[in-house]
Amino acid sequence: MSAVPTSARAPRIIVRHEIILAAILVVALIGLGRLNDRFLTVDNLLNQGRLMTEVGLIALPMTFVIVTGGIDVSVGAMVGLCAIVLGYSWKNLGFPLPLAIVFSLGVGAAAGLANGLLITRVRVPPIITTIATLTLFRGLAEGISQAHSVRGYPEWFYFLGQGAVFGVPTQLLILLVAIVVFGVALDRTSFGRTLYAIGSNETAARFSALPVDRIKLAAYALSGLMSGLSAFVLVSRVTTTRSDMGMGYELDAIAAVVLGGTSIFGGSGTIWGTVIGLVMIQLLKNGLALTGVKGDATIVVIGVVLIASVLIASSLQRRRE
Amino acid sequence: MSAIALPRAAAARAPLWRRVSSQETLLAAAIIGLAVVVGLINPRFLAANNLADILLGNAYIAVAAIGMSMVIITGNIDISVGALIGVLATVSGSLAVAGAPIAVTWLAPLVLGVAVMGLQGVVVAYLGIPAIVVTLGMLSILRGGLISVTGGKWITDLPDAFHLYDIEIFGVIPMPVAIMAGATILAAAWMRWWPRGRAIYATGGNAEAARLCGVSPRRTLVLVFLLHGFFAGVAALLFATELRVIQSTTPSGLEFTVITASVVGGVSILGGVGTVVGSTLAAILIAEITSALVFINVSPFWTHAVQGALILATVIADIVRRRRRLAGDVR
Amino acid sequence: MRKYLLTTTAVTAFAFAMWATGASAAGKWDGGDDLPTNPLECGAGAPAPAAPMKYDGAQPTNPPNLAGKEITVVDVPKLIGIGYFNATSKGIADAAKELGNVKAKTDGPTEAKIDEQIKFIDNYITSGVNGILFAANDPVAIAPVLKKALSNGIHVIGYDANSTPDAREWFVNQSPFNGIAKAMMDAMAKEIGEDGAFGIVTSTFTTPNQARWIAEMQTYAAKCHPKMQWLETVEAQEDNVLSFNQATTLINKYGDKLKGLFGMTSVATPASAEAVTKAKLCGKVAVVGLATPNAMKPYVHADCVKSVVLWNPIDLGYAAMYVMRAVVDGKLKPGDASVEAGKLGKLNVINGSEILLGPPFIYDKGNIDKFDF
Amino acid sequence: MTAAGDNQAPLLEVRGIEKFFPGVRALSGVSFEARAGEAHALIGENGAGKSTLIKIMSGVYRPDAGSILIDGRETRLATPDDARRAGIATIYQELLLFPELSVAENIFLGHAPKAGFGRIDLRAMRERAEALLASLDIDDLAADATVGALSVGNRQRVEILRALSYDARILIMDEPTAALTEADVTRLFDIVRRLKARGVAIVYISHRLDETFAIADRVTVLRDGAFVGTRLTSETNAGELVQMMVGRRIDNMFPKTDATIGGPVLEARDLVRRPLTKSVSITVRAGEIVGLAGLVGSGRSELAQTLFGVRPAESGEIRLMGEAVTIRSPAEARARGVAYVPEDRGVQGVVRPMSVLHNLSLAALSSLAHAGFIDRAAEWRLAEHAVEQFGVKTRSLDEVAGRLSGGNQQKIVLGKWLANKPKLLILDEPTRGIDVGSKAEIHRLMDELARAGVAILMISSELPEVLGMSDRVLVMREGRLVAEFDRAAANSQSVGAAMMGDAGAAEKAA
Repeated sequence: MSAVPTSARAPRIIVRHEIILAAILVVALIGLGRLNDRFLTVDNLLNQGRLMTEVGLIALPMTFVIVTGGIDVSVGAMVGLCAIVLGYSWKNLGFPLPLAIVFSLGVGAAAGLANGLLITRVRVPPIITTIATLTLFRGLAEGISQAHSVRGYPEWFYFLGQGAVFGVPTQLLILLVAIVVFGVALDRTSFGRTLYAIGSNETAARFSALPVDRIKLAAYALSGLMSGLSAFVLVSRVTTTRSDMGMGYELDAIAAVVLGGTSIFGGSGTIWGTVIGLVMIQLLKNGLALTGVKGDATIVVIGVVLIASVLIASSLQRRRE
Repeated sequence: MSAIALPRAAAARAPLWRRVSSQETLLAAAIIGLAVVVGLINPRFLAANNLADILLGNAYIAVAAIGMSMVIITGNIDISVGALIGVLATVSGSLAVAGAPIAVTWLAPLVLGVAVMGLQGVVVAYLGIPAIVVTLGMLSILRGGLISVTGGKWITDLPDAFHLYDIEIFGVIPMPVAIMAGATILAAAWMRWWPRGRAIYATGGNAEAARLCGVSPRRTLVLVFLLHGFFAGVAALLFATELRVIQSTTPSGLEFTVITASVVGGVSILGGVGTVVGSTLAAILIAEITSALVFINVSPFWTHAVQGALILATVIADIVRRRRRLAGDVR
Repeated sequence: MRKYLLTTTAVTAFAFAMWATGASAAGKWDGGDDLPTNPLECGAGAPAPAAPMKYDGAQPTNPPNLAGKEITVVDVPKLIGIGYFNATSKGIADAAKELGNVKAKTDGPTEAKIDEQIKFIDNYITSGVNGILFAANDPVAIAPVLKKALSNGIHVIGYDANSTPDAREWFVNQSPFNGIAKAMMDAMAKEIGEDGAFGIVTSTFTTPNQARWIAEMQTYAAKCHPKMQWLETVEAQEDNVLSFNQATTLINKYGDKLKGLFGMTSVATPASAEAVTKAKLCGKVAVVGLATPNAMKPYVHADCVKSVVLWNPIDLGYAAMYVMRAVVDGKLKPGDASVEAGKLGKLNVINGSEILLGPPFIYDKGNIDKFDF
Repeated sequence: MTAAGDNQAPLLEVRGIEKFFPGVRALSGVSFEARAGEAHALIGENGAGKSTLIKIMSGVYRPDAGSILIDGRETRLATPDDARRAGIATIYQELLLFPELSVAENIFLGHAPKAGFGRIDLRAMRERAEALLASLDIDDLAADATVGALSVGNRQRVEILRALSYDARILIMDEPTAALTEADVTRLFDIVRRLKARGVAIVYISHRLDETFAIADRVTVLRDGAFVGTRLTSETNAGELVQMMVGRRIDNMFPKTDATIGGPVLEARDLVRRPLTKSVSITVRAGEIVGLAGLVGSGRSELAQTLFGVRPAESGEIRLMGEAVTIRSPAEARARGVAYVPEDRGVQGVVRPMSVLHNLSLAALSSLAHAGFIDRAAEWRLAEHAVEQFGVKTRSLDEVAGRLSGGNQQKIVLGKWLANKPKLLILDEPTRGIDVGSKAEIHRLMDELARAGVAILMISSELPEVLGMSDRVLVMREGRLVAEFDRAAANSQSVGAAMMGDAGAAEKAA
């Protein structure tokens, strides 16, 4: 009974990959910790958690999307759009702030749903769809905002982005909850299982009476919804709203997912892997910065780590097959 | 890149030209149509020099899109090209300022481009790492690396001879346009009539089959990346010699512009289909749209939204067309 | 097929809607941050000294007393790797060397992204520097992290791009927005006449400084150059080629009507000059803008560009560093009216907590070769 | 048809081939030969080593021991290229073609006729393609047609033409008929005879003994990677070969017992789903096995998929257990107790990268899940039960399904559906390309299910199977049911005739 696998494709390999990644992570942390005594402090780590939340919230549904063999590069633009909608509907349409928040989440979900519909109904390949909507959503954000940034939110609004509960950043708690929810959903539910089936063999999934299109729609809509949530957190953290928010988040999120061992071709991958990937990137950036490595050099290191880790993982995989 | 890897059938007994040209004709029509519409609203748009400027200012995107199309046809993708172009332009410019012979400054980006892309090609083909991952990593390596090295110092007072852009063939055709057209035609012909060119489609369509036909998918893939690097080098050259200043940073988002040109040009991300003529036309169309929006006084705040919508429309048009053609096959 | 038709119709409708709103964009523009504009008096003469305001900056919570001791200062500009901020960080380095008791370093995002910049500052707070110099990508967004720095006893001084005053101690103002606006408009008017028509190439409508400048230019023009024709403003990111293409588009769109181009960034100005040169319109279309000398030399020498407006960014960085040192040494306290800034001499405090570098500097054929950045 | 030239030296001969894979001994001391102008069948159950052997003969694998002789000379086949140069061409089960390219391009890919500067001479290429087509009297296939749009039969002929374009002297065919209609099979055999007449040696891998006898001069049997024996087809019989293959006697390939037929489970009236289902009315009763015969492209699978909701009906009425229902999606079909074991196992049936466990539970997820959460214990039990009920040979439930033999994969697909106790079971080519042993087991299973009262609709291109297993046989042609026979009246002539109808036209349309 204990042998029940945790994921679809060759379970042990995935687990193996995550363990290796985790090991690398731990080693890196210890190393960086030795180099700088301010790195491995509760404060710093919690603070990093605060800073990685926005991308993290996006990386979770991105994992779902990539597991189905798709991809969503429009998430960054959706963050921008949602942020603007939030601010605009509050400031210019006079929505009460809570309503504005809900509204922007709704818009996010709708945007994601639009992606999903184009992909499932019109059958435009995901990457093409989302590249096009990337421009579209960003454009809508600029158009709606007319380049005005919205500021001066009430104090309570900042609690999510800057506040803390028992010393833990509020948004980090949200991220943790989201991680558990998404992790369980992917690992334990029929929804998650269907995601894997779609990614491994869409046709067979269809012929197994699985609601392929609905599940894909859900995945992309979720991606939009979480972009909205991410936008909410971001606006609350930086106290202002701009149409260029979330630029480049898509690549950060994808990097985290891929680093976490999710196959870009779909059918395999876990939330836990994504989380490790996410933490790894964030803490590498932070740790390197603290040890005096400049931002530009850090980016280089991230790139190398990304390629190297995937190389190791795949060579391992090949050895086992 | 998804489970929809089932081969897309093409129309039975359709003459080859029809199969490969439909998206191209659609684009050509769009380009002319748009020109006419905008011309009616604002005749200045049709002024020869404006049309020329649209081509001139975006030739480098079209050239980069040639290589990108090849990569996509093999079923891969490259998101490092934008950063690479930035790096190559900087290298070329630095050499020019350092007083290297012009020939060298022009060849360097080509060679270096081929080298970098070749490396990525090898990793993708022989180590089996998905191209999107490799190039994503390379993207940040190049972006960060460039700044670490140059500190982002602008490259100024370039020697006049360096400026490819000022050369005009027969005193009429500006160099960039000539290069864009030439590269497109050569690449298209090569992919149409030369065995190795055809092999690209074979690899994208059915790698296993290609292998058993004595076409090595891996070698083809590496070759494609090498060529992609070459075209990236040419693009970088155009990019570098257009202005008197080289920013020596990586133009952000350029990779998406190039990929967009390819897919709008009718290159299927699922591999096996598409032509570089299409991608070049698409690059021109996109540039035309950008310029047109200014001419018809679309609020600058909305330009990106309109662009996105139009791009989406073209892509959907392409997909729908293919689907209808496919439906036509089923009796 | 139906879907496709739907999309296209939708798109066209959409496109025309946007077209309709086009007019609105050309109208009054307040810089996107809803702040008031206050145009300077027309004609020559330095701006009348503004009425002295009381100090409105913030103070770090019990900073360590490091007077005369060595301090480590980090400079986090909007982004690294562009000529302008290379110059400022050079100034900072120079000052640090002069002072001798400062370890200064510049680090920042490779793209002008506010949340990236926040992460950098955050990291340096953790790594425990004594002082932070910043040029904000967004005045409001950067405030929380700066406040965090202050609350950690770190001194915070802004330059080039301000934050909300309550998030930093002092801001070294290269030159007030309205000063730049006046200089630019007057220069343009001088070149193309009181009834000339001009276009503007800027980075993005959301970049605070550019937005403020444009807003101030608008009100100042309305006040002092009412007949000048404000044609259109186009976005071009911080991207060379894009700026060039946009400038060219403007030239082609308005033809002879267009008499002048403003470049609002050190990227847009040389690109616009290049566009004018390529169009063989030197002398017919004037280019006025903010730029760094090196990029402009060819055009200035070719008489294509008469005057380039810019403060000396090296001095700006230099001043910022000196202010930082002065604050740490307690030589500059709230309420003071001026501060000593090395070779720059005495710099005055304006509107409460800002230190004025001086009037904008005009480069021309005569002096441009004296500068190398 | 006699074995041509017994006396001359064999074109291709392999001696004492050994091949090891990590942990397994795939081939041990296998010898085999093919002479000019003969068709030599190579048979054996899945896992007997047939594929390994042909991969060795076509240069994909290298043997660990033993030798390969061509024209009596020892030759090393390191790569597929070497094999091709030696005149060996192989046609694999999954056809290796380029859907977006034309017939001519597919034939000549890799060795196209050149014009100046090494550019492909398109005209010459088309002409030579047409010449090849003509040489085999293929008049209904255009050289510039796009392969993606061709029927399976035609695609296979393109592959054969490609082989000929290399002047192959040895043609290896791996289960060429697995996916073919009767009509295509006859045409294929015709081509094979022509090739034999030209002195080409043909190595023919198949599961279908009737074919073996129809086309082969000699037959070699492998079992568990070992050579069992070679016989002249003229001197052996099915019984002997089966025994050689499975090492035991399978007395009855079609263990059909008389089931008590109950009330109608499925009643469909005037189902229409263009283009391939034109007003079909069909009834299947409890405990009844209805065989649905017809050519590929006659609309059999499409009908099945309409009943299953993959391609919902445009008009017409479906009644299940007497109640009128609409089936718009597979999910609805499943909810109504309809199960469909699809035609293309690899693409539509199993999810190859997934574990056996997850494959078996795939169609039952909704019943296994409480509030969306999968009851893993129940899932595990379900899988264990299915594995033993169908005798799936797998190391563990976590084994990746793609690693199992075709037969076992098919059992998994069956198990997946039986997991949620269907009332109507639609089987589309249930035993295509699987070995005799599994085949018999699946047939036995069908019979059990029928006796348990399940209504079964079985689509098959294999007449013996249709005749052997069905209580009733329906024949479909061009989207309509054109004939119905009860078990007694059905025989290969009557059914075959009904199927072909105007076969030529039907195939031309393909």
